[in-house]
Amino acid sequence: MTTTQTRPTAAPEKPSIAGRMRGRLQQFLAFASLIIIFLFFCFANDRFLTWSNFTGILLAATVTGLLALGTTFVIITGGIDLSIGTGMTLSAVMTGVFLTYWGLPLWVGVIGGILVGALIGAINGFNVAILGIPPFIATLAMMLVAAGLSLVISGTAPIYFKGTPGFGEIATGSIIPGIRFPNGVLILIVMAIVAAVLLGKTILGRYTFSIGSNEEATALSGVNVKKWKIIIYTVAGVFTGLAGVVLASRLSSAQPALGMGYELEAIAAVVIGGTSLQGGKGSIIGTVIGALIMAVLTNGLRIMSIPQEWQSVAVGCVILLAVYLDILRRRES
Amino acid sequence: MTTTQTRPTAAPEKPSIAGRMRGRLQQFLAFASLIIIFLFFCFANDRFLTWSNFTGILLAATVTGLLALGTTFVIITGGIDLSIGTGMTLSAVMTGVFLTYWGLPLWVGVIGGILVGALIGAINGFNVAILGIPPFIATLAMMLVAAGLSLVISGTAPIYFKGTPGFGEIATGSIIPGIRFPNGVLILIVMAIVAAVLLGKTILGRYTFSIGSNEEATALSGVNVKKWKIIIYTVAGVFTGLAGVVLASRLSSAQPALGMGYELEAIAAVVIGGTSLQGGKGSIIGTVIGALIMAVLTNGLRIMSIPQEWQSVAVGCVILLAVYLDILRRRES
Amino acid sequence: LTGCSSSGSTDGGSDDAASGDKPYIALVSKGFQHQFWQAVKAGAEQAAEEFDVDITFEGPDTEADVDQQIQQLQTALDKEPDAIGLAALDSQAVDPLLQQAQDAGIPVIAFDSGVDSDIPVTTATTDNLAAAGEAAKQMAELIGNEGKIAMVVHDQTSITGIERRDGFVDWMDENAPNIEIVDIQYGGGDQLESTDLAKAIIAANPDLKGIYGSNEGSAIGVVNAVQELGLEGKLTVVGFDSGQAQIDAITNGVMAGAITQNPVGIGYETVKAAVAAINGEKLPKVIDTGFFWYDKSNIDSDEIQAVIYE
Amino acid sequence: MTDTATNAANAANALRGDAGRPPLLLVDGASKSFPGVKALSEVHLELRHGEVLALVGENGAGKSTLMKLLSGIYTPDAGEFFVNGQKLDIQGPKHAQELGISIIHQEFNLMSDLTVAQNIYIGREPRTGGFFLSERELNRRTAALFDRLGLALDPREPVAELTVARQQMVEIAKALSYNAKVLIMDEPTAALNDAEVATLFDLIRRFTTPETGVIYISHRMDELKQISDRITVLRDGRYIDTVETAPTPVSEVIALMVGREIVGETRPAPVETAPEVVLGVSGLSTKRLLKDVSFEVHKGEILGFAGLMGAGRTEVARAIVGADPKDAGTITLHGREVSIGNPADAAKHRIGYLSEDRKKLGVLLERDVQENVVLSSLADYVTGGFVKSKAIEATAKDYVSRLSIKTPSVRQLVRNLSGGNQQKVVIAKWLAKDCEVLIFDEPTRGIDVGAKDEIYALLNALAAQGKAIIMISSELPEVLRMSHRIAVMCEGRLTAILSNEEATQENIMEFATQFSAEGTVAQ
Ligand SMILES: Nc1ncnc2c1ncn2[C@@H]1O[C@H](COP(=O)(O)OP(=O)(O)OP(=O)(O)O)[C@@H](O)[C@H]1O
Ligand SMILES: Nc1ncnc2c1ncn2[C@@H]1O[C@H](COP(=O)(O)OP(=O)(O)OP(=O)(O)O)[C@@H](O)[C@H]1O
Ligand SMILES: O[C@@H]1[C@@H](O)[C@H](O)OC[C@H]1O
Ligand SMILES: [Mg+2]
Ligand SMILES: [Mg+2]
Repeated sequence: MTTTQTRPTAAPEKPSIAGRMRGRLQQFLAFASLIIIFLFFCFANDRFLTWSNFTGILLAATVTGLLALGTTFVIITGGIDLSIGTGMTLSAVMTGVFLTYWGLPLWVGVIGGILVGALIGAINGFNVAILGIPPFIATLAMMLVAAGLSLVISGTAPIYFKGTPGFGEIATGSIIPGIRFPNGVLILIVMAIVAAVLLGKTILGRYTFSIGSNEEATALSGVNVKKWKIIIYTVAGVFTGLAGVVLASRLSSAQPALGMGYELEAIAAVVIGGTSLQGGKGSIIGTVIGALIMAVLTNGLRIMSIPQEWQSVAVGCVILLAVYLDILRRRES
Repeated sequence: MTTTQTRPTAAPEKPSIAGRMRGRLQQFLAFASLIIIFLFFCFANDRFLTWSNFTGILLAATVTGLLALGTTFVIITGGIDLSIGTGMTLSAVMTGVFLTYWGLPLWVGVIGGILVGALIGAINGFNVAILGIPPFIATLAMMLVAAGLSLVISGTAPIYFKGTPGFGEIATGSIIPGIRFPNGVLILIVMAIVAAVLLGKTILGRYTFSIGSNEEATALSGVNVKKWKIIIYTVAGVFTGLAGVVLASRLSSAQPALGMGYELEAIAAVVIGGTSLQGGKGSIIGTVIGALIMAVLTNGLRIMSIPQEWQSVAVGCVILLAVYLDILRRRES
Repeated sequence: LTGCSSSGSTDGGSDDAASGDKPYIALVSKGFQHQFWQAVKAGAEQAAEEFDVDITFEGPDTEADVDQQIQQLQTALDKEPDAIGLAALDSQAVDPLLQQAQDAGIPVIAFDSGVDSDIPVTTATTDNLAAAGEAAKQMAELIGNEGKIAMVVHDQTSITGIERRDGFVDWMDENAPNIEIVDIQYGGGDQLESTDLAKAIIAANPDLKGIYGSNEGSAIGVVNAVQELGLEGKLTVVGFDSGQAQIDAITNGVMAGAITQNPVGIGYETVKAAVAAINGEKLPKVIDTGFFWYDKSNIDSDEIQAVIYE
Repeated sequence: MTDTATNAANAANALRGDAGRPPLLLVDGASKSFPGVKALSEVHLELRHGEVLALVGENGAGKSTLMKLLSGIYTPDAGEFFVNGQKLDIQGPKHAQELGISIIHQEFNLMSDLTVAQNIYIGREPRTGGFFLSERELNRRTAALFDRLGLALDPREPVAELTVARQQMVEIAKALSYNAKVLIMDEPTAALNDAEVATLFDLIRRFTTPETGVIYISHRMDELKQISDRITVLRDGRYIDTVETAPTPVSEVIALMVGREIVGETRPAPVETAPEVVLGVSGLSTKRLLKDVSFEVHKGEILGFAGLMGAGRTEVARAIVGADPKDAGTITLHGREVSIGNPADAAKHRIGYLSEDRKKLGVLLERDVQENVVLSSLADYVTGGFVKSKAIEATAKDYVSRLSIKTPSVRQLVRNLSGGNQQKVVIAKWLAKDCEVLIFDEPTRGIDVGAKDEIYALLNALAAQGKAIIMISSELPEVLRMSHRIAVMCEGRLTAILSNEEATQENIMEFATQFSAEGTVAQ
């Protein structure tokens, strides 16, 4: 646009490819941790690598994985969401109410359940963005409220999805003809792609990173930070709601007492995947890898019949090691 | 000190007193939340304000309170410690091992238990400061490891302190003659004073704030940030160890499966008390008030026989409200 | 909201209790969120209605929360009840508080599992060791007294978890030399975790013949695993407790059968005994509320229908 | 004097130094690379005893990097350092301090939650019993230090509540408190106005004894004459030359820096501005400071804002865009009242505000150049929620070349850019958005002379397009050069609006000090 001579120092073309390669490599190496663990179990136990166990691992990663996907957005903004565990439960319970008590059609009930999750997220977003309550507190409070409401609404009893036969298929059925590949895993894959696109290619993703990187500067740049925060927490809530539906489908029931503790597991998956709790940095592929690392680890240790008390010691140590290797690698580059 | 005229905006003498007054007032108002809740229950139920219930509330606040005190330091540095819950359990179990299996004298065993806590903290500090692992991951891993080790060491069974008769007195005995004032509460009070002095009057406290405020700048100023971080996590560990001893004393046993979840409650107390998870800001008095708010709330709802499923809803809402009022108040000033 | 819905009476609450127009019995259980405890509570409320007393019923969030239970017991004592019902998570940990109750002249009724102390005037309980032994016996018969089996247990530290594991294992050791228990894992009674756990066990042991789930959540987890893997009928599943899902699994054949306790009976007997204690009546040391094996053949019988809950 | 012969002679003399005494500090062949960037290659630098050596160069020339080598933050790829002929092996920041090298960084390094005194003596706090703090002694020492330096700051005030300029004074006081042999100042005056600069120079003169020396980095050419003895020039990470300040004309220094001639400063041809009022501010007041501020900005006009530190210029800007709450007052656009509750509202009305605090309120340090450039205008690059990354990259590249932003790629993290180049990124962010009213708060902070001219040209072009521009600046020559009219503030009040013809440095200062004497500096 300007005709003036520019100084030679600015050579913008070159590193874009190199930069991308490096990004790929980094992900590949995070992936490497997963592969190492996976291979370890393959050699340690010959029962580990079967189709059925493989899909079992993926299905086991589904609920935490879905929660982790949504919460990745929140964590990138520099926030945290402790309400995803019991929020998921409340979504499951409400799905039960819609389908079983109210007798709504399957898809209406499912969408209703997801919307309950979205509503929980929106309230979190409101409390954080508008009232200015720190995310930890706002979502901790929501965690307690959702846990209580799940019990109240369900009458402290599971709600069974007997009247809606197709419901169980959502998680464990298989729409791919020929092979036994659980739908739940498909849902996880599709949602991971959706999340990756949202985060990487849309304005929502851009602002997620901007807010996490420097909220004040983003606001002064004319971005309506409050509005976007509410949207981001709501998006996380959609994932929570979906996790609730998948959970309920897997258990053919809404279990009102479940859920506490799932949030830590999901957050751990996110952070193992390289997303920083300080905000501004993170990726969906990392989160997926983080969730898989957790699922493979748990499954492998169980397959090997490691005594329960040693399992948690082992998981703790492997998490430490995986993250430390990741740090070493980044220092190198 | 300067003899020259200065502009009114930069009067060096004035704000020190005004500033202090404001600080006092802020604490008073945070305190006000607690008082309001307390008064509410006094009027709502005449069983609430009895000496036995009053000391019961204080005793209930002791374990979480001790954990919260220690973790206040870590949070002010901008870190977090998820290992305090199960770390406390491991300290309790080791106290049991020292006193019951090894038959060490009471005080040796107690100090041993506290040192186990300190060791856990030191390892956390090492992982965070030297290996550079994010505090969330480092202490999450430690949480799992400590949970597992507690089960392994105890053989998944409680260890009873039958052979050490004085041990129960540590928490529930009363050394103040005349009144039934549990020693555990005395310990909490003494440790709160110790923590307040450490944080407010010592070099450790100064670096705690400084690191949380701007870690890079602190390091550039020549402070050995790594060393101090290890020390700070170790101090937090001492409180964890002490909490373990007090808990074991209260239960006359080391319960190896306990502990998970206590960390959230303690962190919540810290944050309700006004300490920021971003680091750099916080106070011990705030943490004590936060822990008391939680304890009063739980107790009051129980005394009123509010159905249990509604209790968590109520606690969630009150936390939200208390923090929001605090925010409003700060906005005013 | 300020009313007390846990109370069996219409205008319950401790204020009324304190004012003394009705006896007040505080029940502190081991939990409240699970179906089993809700059934105990239902039985207690039924008795409260019948004997015209006020009750409250509460319990910790999980069976690991010994500290929470102590606080609940402490608060219950501060409400100065006329009697206390207690399902102790750890007998020794509650001992000082039981002492306090005794000093205050408040009778204590133990329920669900015994309290290792002289203070409770009676205990309304299931013999978990024997119940688990019965489950083992049924399992052995069902798989023809030989082969590999595994166990999904709800807890490795709580008394019920330990007793339902050990009762099962001990019976097998003594009576079924050709049955091998290849794995025992713990799923916290969480249905989802127990499902994934059971799937891993099955994956690791393709020649497995049966799995035992030690409580409702564990048993349902095993059932889910079998269904997700399409192994219905190929694996013998033995459960514990009841609830809709287990009843369905038994009716449609995925589960061979299960042990049930009599939770409603436990709750009812506890309150009844408390009333008797308040009135100074003499009580037997133990009120055995019994346990039952139920399967497709007897599930519709009156005897079983009376003790299972949906 | 600028030929390579002199170069070689300088280098040869270096180790020996004047009068046979080795120089206070000698840097020999220092090199440093970052991924994709050769920041320094074989740089020489010689600081003599008792002198102030100015270090100049364009943005990204390598000045800060060199200083970070000296202060132990980076380790050099190659090169040696000598103090008084003694070879140094600098281990880290603390070690550098112990070796007598003290630095004021270009970016603030303060702990905002601590007080002024706590910041200054961090790591060296007076203690009792080795472990307990003596807060009283700390404040006493700080007060004594301020007394000695002639600064009027409250030792007990939290740093978070200070304006940028006051924070800078704290940094300066901190560096001076070390009693170092070598004092490095990386653009210490970028946030200061003339009065503060004068105080700083006074401090520097008092600091330089025959045993000490100062390395002084600045983009303000006029300062070099006032304070420095010699000037070392870097260009593109290479040593170019060192000249005696007194005999060397400024234009020659600039030519050494940029490798070409730069036209000197001229007062603007006071362009005819259209009479049409774009932005109207009336009766603007805030709780903290502003009292009844009213003014108008016309189409195509640059309205300069002058005033002393803390006069309230930033606060006016923040109140207009809704970053701070207003107590009273109305904002009109083309005569119509608009309600602006936050900067997003302002942006909707096409009012943009470039903040004076680049690090805290300007850039996203951990994001790349292109994301920063389009942050304000992102909505223009979106269809159906999806961002058009090709278009974004093209825009970013365009601004990188138009503003000569020195970066290996538009994907470089802004953290890795030099201070001046970060500032250019922030400017690009607002140029990329099509605003009608632009408020630039200290836009040329830390920007080199050559690039300043380019930015001035851009501002003039924007004005020519009909935009209404407010330019807040603490550099009076810049205000005089750029503004059609100049608003002067003092203590939260607007004391004058002068036309360019009637404005002089003198009458601006008069209106700027209408109510009181100077701020941070006690006379
Ligand atoms: N966050 C704050 N808290 C308290 N006082 C503040 C705060 N920000 C600014 N001030 C005070 O408000 C006054 C006006 O500051 P402002 O930044 O508007 O001045 P300015 O004219 O832009 O000067 P400069 O930017 O050069 O300091 C100053 O006295 C300053 O001390
Ligand atoms: N950490 C880093 N990583 C990558 N590149 C860097 C890093 N630090 C500096 N650079 C690059 O090194 C070069 C020199 O930067 P430096 O900060 O020394 O410039 P400067 O002369 O101080 O400029 P300014 O006047 O703008 O402050 C620049 O091109 C900059 O982008
Ligand atoms: O006995 C109880 C059991 O039946 C239930 O399922 O889980 C908790 C146990 O204490
Ligand atoms: Mg620089
Ligand atoms: Mg300003």
